[in-house]
Amino acid sequence: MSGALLFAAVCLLAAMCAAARSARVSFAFTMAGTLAGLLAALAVLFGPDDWEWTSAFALGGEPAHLRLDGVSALFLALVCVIGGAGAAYARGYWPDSAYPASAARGRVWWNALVLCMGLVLTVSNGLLFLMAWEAFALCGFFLITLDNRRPEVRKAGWLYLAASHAGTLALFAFFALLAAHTGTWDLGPTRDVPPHLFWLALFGFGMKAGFFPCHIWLPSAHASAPSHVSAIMSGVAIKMGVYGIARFGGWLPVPASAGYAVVGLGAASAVLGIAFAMAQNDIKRLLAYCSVENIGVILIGLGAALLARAHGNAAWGKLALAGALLHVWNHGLFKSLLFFGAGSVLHATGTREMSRMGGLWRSMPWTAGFFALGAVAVSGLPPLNGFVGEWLIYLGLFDAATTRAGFAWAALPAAILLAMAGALALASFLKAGGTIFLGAPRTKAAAHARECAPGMLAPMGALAAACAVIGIAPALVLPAISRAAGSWNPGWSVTGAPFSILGPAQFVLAALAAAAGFLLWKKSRSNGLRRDLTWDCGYREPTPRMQYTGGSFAGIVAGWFRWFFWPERRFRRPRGPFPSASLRLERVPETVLERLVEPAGALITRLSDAALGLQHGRLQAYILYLVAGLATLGVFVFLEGKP
Amino acid sequence: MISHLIILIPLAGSVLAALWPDNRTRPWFLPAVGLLHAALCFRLLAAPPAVSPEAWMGFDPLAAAVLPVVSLLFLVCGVYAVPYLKIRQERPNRVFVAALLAVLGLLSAGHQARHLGILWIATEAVTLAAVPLLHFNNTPRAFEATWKYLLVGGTGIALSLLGSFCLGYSSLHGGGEGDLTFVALTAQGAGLSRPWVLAAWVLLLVGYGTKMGLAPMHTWKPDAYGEASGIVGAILAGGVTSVAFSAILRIRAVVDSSGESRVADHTLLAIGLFSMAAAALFLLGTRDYKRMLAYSSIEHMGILSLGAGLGPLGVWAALFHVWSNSLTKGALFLSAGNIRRAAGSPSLDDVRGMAAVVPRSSAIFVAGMFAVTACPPFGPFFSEMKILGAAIKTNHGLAAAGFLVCLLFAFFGLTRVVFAVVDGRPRPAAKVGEKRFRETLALVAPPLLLLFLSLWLGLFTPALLQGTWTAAVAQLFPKP
Amino acid sequence: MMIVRLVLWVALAPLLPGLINKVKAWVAGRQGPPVLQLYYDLIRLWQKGVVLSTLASPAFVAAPAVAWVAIAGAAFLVPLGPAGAGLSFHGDVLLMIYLLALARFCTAWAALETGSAFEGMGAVREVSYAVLAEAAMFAAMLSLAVQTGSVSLAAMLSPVPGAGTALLAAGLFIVLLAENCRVPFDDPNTHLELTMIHEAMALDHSGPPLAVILHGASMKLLLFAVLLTAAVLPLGSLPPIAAAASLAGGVLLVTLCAGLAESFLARFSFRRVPLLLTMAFLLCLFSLLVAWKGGAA
Amino acid sequence: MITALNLLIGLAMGLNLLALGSSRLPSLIRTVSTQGIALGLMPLILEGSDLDWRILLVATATVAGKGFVIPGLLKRAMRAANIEREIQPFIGLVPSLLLGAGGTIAAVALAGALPLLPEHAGSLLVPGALASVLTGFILLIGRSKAISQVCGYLILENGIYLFGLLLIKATPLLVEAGVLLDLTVGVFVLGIIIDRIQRAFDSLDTRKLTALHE
Repeated sequence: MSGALLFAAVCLLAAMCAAARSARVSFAFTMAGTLAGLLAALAVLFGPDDWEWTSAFALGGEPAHLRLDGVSALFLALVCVIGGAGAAYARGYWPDSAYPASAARGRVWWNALVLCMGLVLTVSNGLLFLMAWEAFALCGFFLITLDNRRPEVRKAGWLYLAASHAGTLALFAFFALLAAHTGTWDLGPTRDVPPHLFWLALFGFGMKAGFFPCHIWLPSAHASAPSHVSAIMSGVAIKMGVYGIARFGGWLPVPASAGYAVVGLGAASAVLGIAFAMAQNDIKRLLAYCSVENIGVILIGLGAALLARAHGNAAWGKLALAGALLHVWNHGLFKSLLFFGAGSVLHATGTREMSRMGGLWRSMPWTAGFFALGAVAVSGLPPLNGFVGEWLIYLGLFDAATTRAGFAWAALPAAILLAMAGALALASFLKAGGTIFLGAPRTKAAAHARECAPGMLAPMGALAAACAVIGIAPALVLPAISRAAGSWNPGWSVTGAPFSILGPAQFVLAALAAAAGFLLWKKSRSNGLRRDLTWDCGYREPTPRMQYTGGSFAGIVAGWFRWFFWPERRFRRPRGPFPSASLRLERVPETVLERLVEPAGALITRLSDAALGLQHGRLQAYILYLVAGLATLGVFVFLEGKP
Repeated sequence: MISHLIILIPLAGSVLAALWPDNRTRPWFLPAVGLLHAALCFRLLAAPPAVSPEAWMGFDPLAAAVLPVVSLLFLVCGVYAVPYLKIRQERPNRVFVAALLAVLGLLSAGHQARHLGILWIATEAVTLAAVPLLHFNNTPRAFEATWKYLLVGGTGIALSLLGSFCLGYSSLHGGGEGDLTFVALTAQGAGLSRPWVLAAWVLLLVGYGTKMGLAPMHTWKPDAYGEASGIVGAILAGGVTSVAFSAILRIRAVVDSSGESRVADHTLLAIGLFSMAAAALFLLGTRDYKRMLAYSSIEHMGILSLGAGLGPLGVWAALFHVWSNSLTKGALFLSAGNIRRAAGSPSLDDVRGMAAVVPRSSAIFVAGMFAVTACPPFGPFFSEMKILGAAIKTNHGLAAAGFLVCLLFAFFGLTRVVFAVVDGRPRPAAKVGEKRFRETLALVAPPLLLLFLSLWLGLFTPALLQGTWTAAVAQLFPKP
Repeated sequence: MMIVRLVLWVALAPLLPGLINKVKAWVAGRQGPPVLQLYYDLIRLWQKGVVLSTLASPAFVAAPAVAWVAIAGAAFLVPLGPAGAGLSFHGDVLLMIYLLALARFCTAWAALETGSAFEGMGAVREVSYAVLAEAAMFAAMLSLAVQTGSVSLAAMLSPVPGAGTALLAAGLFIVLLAENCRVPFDDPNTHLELTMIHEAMALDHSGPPLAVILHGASMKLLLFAVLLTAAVLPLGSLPPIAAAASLAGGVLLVTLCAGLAESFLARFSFRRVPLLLTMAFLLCLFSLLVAWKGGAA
Repeated sequence: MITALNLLIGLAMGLNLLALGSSRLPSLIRTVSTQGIALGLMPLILEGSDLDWRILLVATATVAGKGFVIPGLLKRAMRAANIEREIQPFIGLVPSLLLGAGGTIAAVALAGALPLLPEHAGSLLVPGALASVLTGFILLIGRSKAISQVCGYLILENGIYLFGLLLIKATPLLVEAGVLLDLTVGVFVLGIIIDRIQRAFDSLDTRKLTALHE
């Protein structure tokens, strides 16, 4: 075990060193490292006991104490899978030939990121945790700004950095308080700390997890990063925040209201996140907002678990928890798959605007297929993995409702909002899939797109397979999940019951669906297939511009959420007998950022300008400041000095 | 004996350098004397000499806790100075080298001063000796900076003399025999006349605070650091300020003994937080990456004074922070100097994309920036966590919150400036600069070394240093 | 047994649209098409050839089949009174709802294949209104679950008479109309593509795929009718024969109501559709609250 | 003895006001030098009974430095920089005078709050010192010409020296250290001259010294 993890770390370091010299060698090391890490994680998940190691030497005055228990192993497995898949994808997507300046840098930071996330998950000492955490955040920053010649990338990167640091400083306070109360930096289950510390952790880790309204940095960062980076940031990096919340929600006493708060945040993120996603025209922004939704889904489960544990370990809590943990995996898998797909599309068409795509299934069938599968999964539809996780969470909520316990009321709105979020997700991804891959190409670029290299398809295929397997055979992963749940709250390991029927049912369903599709196709063929223009109510010359656009697709839902979006609209009606060109533009801003945070920032900027005005260079005034300072201090001391 | 040597050797070196005929070989005095000085300093650190309580000068624990880092910083800067002065052949460096060495000697004196008067004299002398350093570039801007440094600093120093008088008179009024060693003053303790002590505290805090660069007495700092060369900036930020800080610590101990510790702590907290807030505001707006360093230094002076106001724990952390801050700031100043040389301008308006022009210096600059904003695993992270811990343990929750908020905004400001300098497409002007300036190993190694020292200091804080800081705290907070 | 159940579903489903049309004709005083009309249509379509849009991918044909399987699967999970469900387990209700969602996804996807603006409209309306319908559905299921303390359809569908059940019935009936695109949400036999939801999505389909879609739709209608009946009538407590009879009666009654609604109501403008759905949601929500309070008391 | 001392201090305070009121550089410099000489005499009077060499040294050094050397340097700088003799004040002469007067009163009041040793009771040393310090600040803040600022600094320093007289017996070293301040002033003046030689900027008007700002 220790050997495997050591080997993984060494391999990743080697990959960093080799990155500049040989892409192939570096990749080989990355693969070996992530594989070893994955095996170690699985060994813990499917084995009985945790792994623990304490160093003889001290770093920063603290012995390096590493621990790999169910919860951290669960996340570590995800890190390794996506770390490997992303590295493979990057070979085709961000090659030295196309990006001589940044490809090698990208490999270095990629391996560093994977390594640091592994450390975040294993380190079990406050001070060292902060180190790993900050290093991980910085790796993320340097990956996002790989292409730092583009101003919007720099802007997005800085926003990410700023938000992340705000969270980190909250964590400084959190860990310092923790250490002050427990008297040691060593982390572990403890009861003798004030529960309200949890709020600090929730904010600090929430800035990374990106639940609503801490998500302000997320859309731009994930949209302007290279797609393989978006994949790991969106699929894995934000999960580190979830890990933090889960970890310390499990280890430390939490206030009574924590469960409600987390469920509430989760529900808000789920609905608002996916509503924003629906309104996007940039495919990667859409996926980023969808991550906000999925974090919300996970938090709903987690919050329910906190609620249940706070009220005598109600049995339904463990179902919700298991669902949340399983969804961590699922979201990691299909979100990375979707970002890879989006990357391939971007690679082929050179744009992220869905309104400039269309009909891509013809030129890139494989990408289209994988994307469609990802869309089904992310919409939480059977028979794929997305459904399994959400099903467990629903089950927890419904069981909570059936108990009719007073505190379980939160389950009712949560379940309903979760359902609405699910329906909205279905709509958003129908929009994405339909606008990108179906219909007729809307631009020349889309018409002349080419399928991406097999090197990029392979990782997509692997992730798609994983989604399918978890979907039709959830029983395979159940032991791992229940192991994690058990180490989150002893005695919460889930028995095999829930999936005993659902699993086979999903399998049969998948089989039947495939069979039926095939048969119908055969039948239609035998009846005779004739190709003709789309029946567009009599139009003989339908042009691509007549197609339904993503914007109009989102119209109805965007209308419902206008109260929150505050969309910017420009609307010029055609007027008069010979109307001039009319137009109707609608842009949904990142409301929290542009309507709330940026004005506040402008206020502070004005303040700082005023301050700089004082540094005007006139010596006389400088001496006046000195005298003023003297006088103020004098008065201060006089007042303080009064006995 | 050695404790006097570390004062005399640099002064002698300064005289010799002033007499030395050759402009090309003269710079070698800096690393040579620096090495000797550092060796002696660490020898003293390893084997602290016994200091008789009534001695006016001596390598007491407080000196041991701060002086070595100044010496170390000077050594590295000296090594850097040789190639730097080589590319600055156009300027005669006689006065520069001599003054730099004199500053070292006088700093050593100031750190070892155990007498109110000696302390003041040393600080005053340092102030005067630093003048030619600021004036080295010999441009109108440099002159202006020097003029402001002199007048503001001079006023501050004058006030600290007045404060010293007040403290002396408070001892007289309390029946003292006019023995102004800190030991005696502390011993007199409650005997000191209260009004005079308070007056003295205000005046001395403002006076030495001016040298330290606490807001609102900081005004000379941006100009001086902005115009001075990297070495001078590093020495001023890492060395001179530390003398003023240890002076404030010594005086605080006296005020403490007179039973006014509450007043002293609260004033230190207030002025510390005010400095941090002011610095953060300036950092958010400044468009000059050398002045940015000055503001960041103001912020860290605020952190030091905050720590000094938090009792023994805080003072221990503050001493730690003196070390980590000096080393990290040194790295920043030197790398910024390289960038300044290559870019030909200190202003964001015409500098960007330096990563493409001077990759190594830019990398060090970025890393140093992260280090100085308390990003782990560099030294400042650990020292500032200690300060945070001290604030929490002493129930200064509000101070801790303010501390963190200021850190956050300072981070915003610094990252904004630094990445504007480093990222993006370089201007054609910078390409010209590239031809004029080549970042040789000799110019890159010293800042890198400082950065690694800061890293090492954070990760593996030597027990020896920790012991020294503990001893210094014990000296400043004598158990009754 | 399972086979019988499936055959029952598949065979009986197309009856309902015929009945509804009969009712409408009867109200209008016309003779109307025969009750078995849909059977004839399905058989005819099954033998016809297929015209495929030049833009469409094979998924255009495959999706309806998947949708049909999903609906059939959902129906399989619905208990038929004493006969119970084909497959019943803890949480099957969720699977049922999500299978219907899968069916929706597939039909909409197939609609978008053609790139036709009208089918786009249909798809958008379908998925957008489903957001509210889904919420109502979940509220209804939650209230059943709270009432009976179970999360398995077989046990959930044993209602207790009361205000809650009435509210629930009203809500579910509106959901039924919406989900199956009946008046006042949609008009199955208009030919104004602009005004349609479900039909618009099927515009380009022909031959066997269209047959599958139509049959799936009818099966969905039957499913909802059964669900509504079982949610209102305490079938579990009746002897088998009576239960079967009352189930059939209930389904017929629901069909009748749907038919009457179509005869006496006009299609709503799309602006008012969300209001109606919200009303349905509120009805279900109230029944949920009643159930919750009832339990607390 | 105290009376004689107070006479001198009073003179110094009067000179403060004169300095505030003077509208031309030469007169300002003259005022400052006179004040310097007056200060130089004080230790002799204060320790009139037993003069030891140190006191004499301090007195002579002060008279020489404050009274003659620095004013001489200032005059030279003024000539070297042939600036017009007018003072352009930021704070007008009358306001400065009023401020000065107010400051003097405040100083007397403030001094009342600070307890004195019996032997210093009744001497005007503390109020005089504070008044001079305030005057110095007013000049530093309120005058635009570099030379007049130097004069302001000198008066500030004189105030500190006055205060030092309280301690001259007990801790002569500290007081003698004050001489270093004169050195600072010397450096100022040198700075001016050097810069004049370099023609860095003309007319020694610090309002021109504002290139460095945000």
